[in-house]
Amino acid sequence: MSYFSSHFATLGHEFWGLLVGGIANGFIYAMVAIGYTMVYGVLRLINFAHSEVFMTGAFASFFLLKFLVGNSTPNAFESVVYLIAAVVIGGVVGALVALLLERVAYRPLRRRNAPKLAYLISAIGASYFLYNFVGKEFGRINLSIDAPYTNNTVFTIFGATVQTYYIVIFFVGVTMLVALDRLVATSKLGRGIRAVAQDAETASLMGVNIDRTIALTFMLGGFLGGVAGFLYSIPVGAVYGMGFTPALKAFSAAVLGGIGNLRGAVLGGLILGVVESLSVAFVSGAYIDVVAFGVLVLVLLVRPTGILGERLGRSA
Amino acid sequence: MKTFFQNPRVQRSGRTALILLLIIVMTGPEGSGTQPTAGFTGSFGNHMSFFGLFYPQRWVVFLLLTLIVVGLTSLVKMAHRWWIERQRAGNNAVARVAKTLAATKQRARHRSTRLSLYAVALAFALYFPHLVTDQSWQTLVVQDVLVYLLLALGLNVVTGFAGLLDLGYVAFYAIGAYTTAWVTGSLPTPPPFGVHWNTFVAIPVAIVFAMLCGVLLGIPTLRLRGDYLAIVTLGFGEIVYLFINNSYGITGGSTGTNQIPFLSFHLGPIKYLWGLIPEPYYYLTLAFVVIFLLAFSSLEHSRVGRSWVAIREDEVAAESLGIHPLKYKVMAFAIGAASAGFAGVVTASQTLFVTPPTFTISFSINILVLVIFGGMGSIFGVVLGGLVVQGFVAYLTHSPPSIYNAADLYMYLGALLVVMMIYRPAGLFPSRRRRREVSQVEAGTAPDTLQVEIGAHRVQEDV
Amino acid sequence: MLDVSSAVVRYGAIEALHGISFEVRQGEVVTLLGANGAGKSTTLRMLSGLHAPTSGTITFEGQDVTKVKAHMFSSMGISHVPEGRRIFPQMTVQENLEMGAFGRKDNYDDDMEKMFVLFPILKERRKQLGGNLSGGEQQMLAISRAMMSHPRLLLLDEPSMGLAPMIIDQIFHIIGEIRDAGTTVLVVEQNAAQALRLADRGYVMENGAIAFSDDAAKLLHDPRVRAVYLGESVD
Amino acid sequence: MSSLIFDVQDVTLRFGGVVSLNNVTLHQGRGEILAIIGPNGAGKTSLFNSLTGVYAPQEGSIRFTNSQGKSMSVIGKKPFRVSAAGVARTFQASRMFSAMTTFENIKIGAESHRGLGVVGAMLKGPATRRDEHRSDKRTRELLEFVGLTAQANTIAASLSYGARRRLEIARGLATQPEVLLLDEPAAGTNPAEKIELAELIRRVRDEMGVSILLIEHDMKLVMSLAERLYVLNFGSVIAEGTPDEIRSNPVVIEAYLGSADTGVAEETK
Amino acid sequence: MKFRLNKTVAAVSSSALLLMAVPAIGFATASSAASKPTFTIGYEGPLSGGNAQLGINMKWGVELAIQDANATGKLPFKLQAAWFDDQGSSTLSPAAAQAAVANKSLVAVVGPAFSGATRSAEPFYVAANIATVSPSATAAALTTGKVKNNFMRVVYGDDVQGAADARFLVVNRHNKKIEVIGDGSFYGAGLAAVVAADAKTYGAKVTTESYPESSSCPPGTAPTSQYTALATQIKTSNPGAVFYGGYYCDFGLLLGALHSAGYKGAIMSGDGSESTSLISGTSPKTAANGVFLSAAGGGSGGNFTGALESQFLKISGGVTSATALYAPQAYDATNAIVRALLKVSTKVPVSKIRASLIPALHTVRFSGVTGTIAFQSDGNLAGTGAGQIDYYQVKNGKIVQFGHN
Repeated sequence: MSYFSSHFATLGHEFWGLLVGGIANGFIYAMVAIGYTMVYGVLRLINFAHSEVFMTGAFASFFLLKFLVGNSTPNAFESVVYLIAAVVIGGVVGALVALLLERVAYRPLRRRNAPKLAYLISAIGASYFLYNFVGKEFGRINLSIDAPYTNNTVFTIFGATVQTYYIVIFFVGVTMLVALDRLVATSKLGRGIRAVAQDAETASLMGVNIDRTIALTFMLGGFLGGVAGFLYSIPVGAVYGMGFTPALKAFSAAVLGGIGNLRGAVLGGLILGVVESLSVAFVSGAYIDVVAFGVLVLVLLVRPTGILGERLGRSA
Repeated sequence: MKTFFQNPRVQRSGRTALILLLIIVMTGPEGSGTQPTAGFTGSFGNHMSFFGLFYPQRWVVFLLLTLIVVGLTSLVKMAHRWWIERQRAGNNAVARVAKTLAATKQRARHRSTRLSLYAVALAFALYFPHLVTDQSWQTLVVQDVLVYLLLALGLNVVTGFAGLLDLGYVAFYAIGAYTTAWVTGSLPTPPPFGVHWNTFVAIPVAIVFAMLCGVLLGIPTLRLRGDYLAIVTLGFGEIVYLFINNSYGITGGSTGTNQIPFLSFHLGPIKYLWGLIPEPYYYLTLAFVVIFLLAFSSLEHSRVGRSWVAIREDEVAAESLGIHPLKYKVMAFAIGAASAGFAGVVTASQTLFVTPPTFTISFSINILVLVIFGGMGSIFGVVLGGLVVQGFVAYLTHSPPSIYNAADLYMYLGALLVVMMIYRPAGLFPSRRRRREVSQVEAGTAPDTLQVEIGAHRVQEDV
Repeated sequence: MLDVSSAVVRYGAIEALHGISFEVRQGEVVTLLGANGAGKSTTLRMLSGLHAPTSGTITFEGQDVTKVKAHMFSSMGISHVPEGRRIFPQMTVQENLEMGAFGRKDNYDDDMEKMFVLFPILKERRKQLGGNLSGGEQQMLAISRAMMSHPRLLLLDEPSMGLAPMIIDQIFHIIGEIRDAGTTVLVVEQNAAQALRLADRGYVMENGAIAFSDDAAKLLHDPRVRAVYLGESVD
Repeated sequence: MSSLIFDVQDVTLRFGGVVSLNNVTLHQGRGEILAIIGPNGAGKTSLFNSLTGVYAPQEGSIRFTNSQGKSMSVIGKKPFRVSAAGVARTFQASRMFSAMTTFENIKIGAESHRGLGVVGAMLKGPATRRDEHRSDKRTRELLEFVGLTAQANTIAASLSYGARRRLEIARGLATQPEVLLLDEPAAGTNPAEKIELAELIRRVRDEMGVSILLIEHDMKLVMSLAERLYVLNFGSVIAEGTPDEIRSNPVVIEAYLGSADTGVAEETK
Repeated sequence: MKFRLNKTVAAVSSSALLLMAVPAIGFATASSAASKPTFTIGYEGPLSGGNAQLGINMKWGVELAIQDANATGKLPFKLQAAWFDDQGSSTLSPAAAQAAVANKSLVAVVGPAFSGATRSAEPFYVAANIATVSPSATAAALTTGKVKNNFMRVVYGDDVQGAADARFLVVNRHNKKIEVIGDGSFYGAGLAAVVAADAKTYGAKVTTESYPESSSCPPGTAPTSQYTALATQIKTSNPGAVFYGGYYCDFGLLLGALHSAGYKGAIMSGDGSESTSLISGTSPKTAANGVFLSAAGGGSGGNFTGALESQFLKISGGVTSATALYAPQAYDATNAIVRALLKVSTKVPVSKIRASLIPALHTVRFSGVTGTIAFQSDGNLAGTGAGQIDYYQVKNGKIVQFGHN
């Protein structure tokens, strides 16, 4: 009893701060969750190696920013330019790695109509290969990202300070998620993706090239995953094993929102981010990951279709 | 220009060149945080011994190796063609040899031949400690090979026999190890009845405990299939890991415990202490490996084993024949957990120490690699795969660090998994049945029962 | 127009079609009849690239299309209305129609309007999800979706399946209109009488082979057809 | 005993908004060969799935009564329980364990109702061996009965359609059922195989005393085999009777040949 | 035929692996044919993995000491080194210890380098009567209450360091509210506990938090996100100072998170974080600026000078001893073993030498590079309490000396 009441007492004080931090993390989870959900939509397959897409995105922007920023202190204009460049390079490299994954680890199996188990194992293998390979090449310790901006308090809300970092995450996240949502809902490519998700065979009868659509789906998910990797790495740096836990959480978020459902992924990501952040005040911070995995296990056991349900290929 | 790249020969050569480059980099030196490109530049520029003959740059070595291998394979191919032609021509000597070879192959299928093969293998295993003079190798064989073999045999029951992909398998291993620590009174939690039990007592307790956890975990989760089961078990494994890592008052937290006693034997006048000499551990573990091996192989060819196959191949049909799928799946979980639990006891009582980092997800993956490499569902394959992969890993891991970085292990294992799935999805030595299953699913003549299904059965209206 | 000669289709070790040959001529309606499992749907799936034949050839308008991939067929002029309608359930009616025109680069608004004229109910349901339509509406949507790519040959797989008699009449009426507008139709049907009355010619399949064929009018009165459907003995 | 083996009352089965079975009432007498016919999508397989516990209809009751007179409600029971009570089935697209041999397929059926016996299985004790012998014997008998002895060691996937159907029947019989549900047993078989199949089904009833419930599209087979038929259309029973009654029932003809098709029906009559 | 070339690749890669293994065989069977007996001094520490640099520094120190000892030519035996890589991990160290124990010419061990690894390796060294002299394992519990400990160290334990750190934060820097975070490791949690207890006695308000170290340094997975939430919480509760007991890998993550959350108070950590890798691993690098670090410098915290330094530069490939943290300590630890070896009879079987080395080491007293080296019965460096703790601060991306206690 006293345990909880004492935590409630501090919660009022910390609530807003934790909420802001939670939402920021939530956007990152959401962007990664999109990748899981899209690939799941078209292939009915959990892309286990998506965590490595996330990680390589971070590394790509690490190298770019090392080159661009170095030891300088960027001014406001430079900050924006660098930021956009880092987002683009993180996304592009993420998309390329996702494409590579599809070509090497999935397509040969798809050609052969291999059992699902083979896909999953291949994905696990690809994931382990990639992250250890990066670990070997770039060292196994955190590499400091040269932040493209100076982190200051921008404004204060209910006593909680909102840093530049959060603003960046918010803007990039919202832009990406809205753009993707529109792309999938309205463009021809999006229609192709949704058609493949709902009924691949019929989609091919309509003239949709399934191979290409699947590759593009991987790339779209990879783009967002790579960008998320960059955003995530700003305070933690880039390190080879950085993808595993956040990606597993993002997967939980995707399941929570209803896997296959784009908006569900966003909702799930935000909920998970906030719940996790607030759990620091309630439970010991050491158990924060247990909270995330607990949510995953519970959702799968109780309501495997998630909050919004499995609405595959649904745009809205 | 485009047609040049579309030429399959060009594409194939290009692909090969890329893979070769990758291998050169993979086996090259490490990069570091301060010099992230050192790995790449060193991979090509560094020098490397070519069979001790000369010392060229690394890429030269690989190029030479490629040429040698290509040359050798074409030689072998030519010989093979010659062999077949001679055989067809009825050349006596060649035909006789061919016949003998075929007969040997046939005989290998024969029961008595197989048994004598096993006997030879067992004899070798029993003699092994006398072959290696360096005792640390015995330790390594127990810790890095036999324990892994035990785990692989157990996971084979779950994944190979029952077709359930369990990524949290390491949790049962952790439960076994921590139970040992608990029973012997080495944890902050007081041991059962306040007695510091002999480590041998931990064996049954750990096995039973692990099985119990297998049942408890299995009942709710085994309703899920395929990827979802994999992810939930992975989540479970992480939760167990985080629990033992954080519960200072119960498990000792991230520092674990180093108070576990050596195995010892005090029965009246007979006293024996398994001490620093690893040989007794080797024999004890070997004995258990053999016991599990025999038990699991008779299980495979029993009613239970057949029921697993039935569920794995077509759960709906199996259920319609009166097989209770959940019961059999949970049982597979429990049996797999038992062998992991025992492996936990071995590890804990030989290293005298348990700590959470041993029990990460990577460990589960490592075991999975053994099962898949050898051939899921085939005990022979799993044992052979385990010996080959783990033997090589143990050898490399404990070679001087300048030669091989233990941290690269998962890079190789990961690549191995992908390559296996592309070329030999049923493993190197699969059971015939498993090989058939894979090829049937691929041909579309059998349903893929691991197809992801969310929640209850998808509605399938009659058409 | 379409010429199939000794096409064999296998599913793994099983041979589903044992070398069938038939042809469809410009402007006609041809129907494939047969019991369940006779290989009718497999034939259609082969014709739209969903299941490549292991041997034999398929020629469409003089072009060999045996090895052409499924997604190329719609732009070549063959549209397939699959068995069970296979509407995209999470797309609106309009989006479903747009999917039908996926391969087209020109403006297809006129065609959509034409479909709405042909099936006024679809216009009403324009913004509804495909999955929420009734079976008959879905069938209409499936047909108009296939028509959106301007096919010269339309493959119809069991258009009457699970539909009420009144709706079936309507569907068959529209298939007639489609033929009249110049599209050749190959229809697989369980509802033999209805199909035969519309068709010019018919093929009867049994066990993965074509058992016999004739003009539709003659088949309609062929006792062998009746035997297939009502189990009457053929004496 | 002239008791009913299946008694289905007012069963309605829905999937979301789709009504798959609508107020279906039917019954089967012990020892009867009963057939269910109807156009594609009429709900025949849904009915089978409801009878075997795969689906749980929302309304109505399904009772199964065994030869000892013990009656149980099927709705809400899991398929393996229904099977244990004495109901065996085959599937529309035959679902053998395709990587197993014919012998193994049947043996699984023969031993599925025994207990787990894990420890026994690991130790290979005498009781386990006895069990194995019993199952082997029963399997051999059934192989003989359906005429697959020669193919005992053939992989199920490489059997012909006809042989697969017989294998499925034998596998179902191995569970010692009182009623056998056959879902389109003749699909994909050739005329000669059809005749053998009809013969086999009759023998199952006559020699083993197992009641037969049959879904079939091949009317010739149905009409020659079934003693009574139900006709399903749009999830409802639209007719019931002997083969002759059904053949001349205008409602059935309409369902099969279309509303405007009375002409054909008349002409050929 | 289709996969022929890729089969080639498989063959090439396996032969490449074999090639890599060939020198290993050569290494394992190498033996010297000197007339004098050859003894092995083992070194156990991280030679690969994320903490490899620290371990390699120490390896250089050991190499230098053995080279020196052999070069005098006065020894009645020849010395060689054997390296046992534990990656700094407590999981791998039992195997490393067992391998060391199994080495038939090994008389004593320098190391283990890390406290956690020491803890899990000690049962084996104890069972085999092997003396271990660590250049860097500072956890207080390794020595507490021990008598005639086979484990000894040439640095001061964490009780000394922790007390000094608490005094620094509370007394010198006037912080009244301190959050102490331990990483849950044997070393980090121990240090954090000492700091928390001592800070309270100096009158500060202390909150403690235990955050398990993420495994981003050693191979494995990195649950790194947790620091974001912790940092947010710290930012809102806003203590005057944060003390982190743990290693640089995780400390860097915490620093990045604190920076992103906008925390502005003082931050300090102990010797586990005192590494240049801390700066290269903190994102952005500027987030590390202003951070205080402490390290036990031994007596005078000396580095190699003169001829010794030039020899060292040869071994280290140009890295100076001032940068190569713990290399001087490793040099001293090795020398302590060499001096003890000279005190005992080496004409007996190695197992006897091993046993006699432990009491001999307890009597060793000499002036080493880092100060006077002598051990108390519990294994601590003699003269606890008088030890010097150096303070450092990160300024413009460099660790600079700030003062000492």
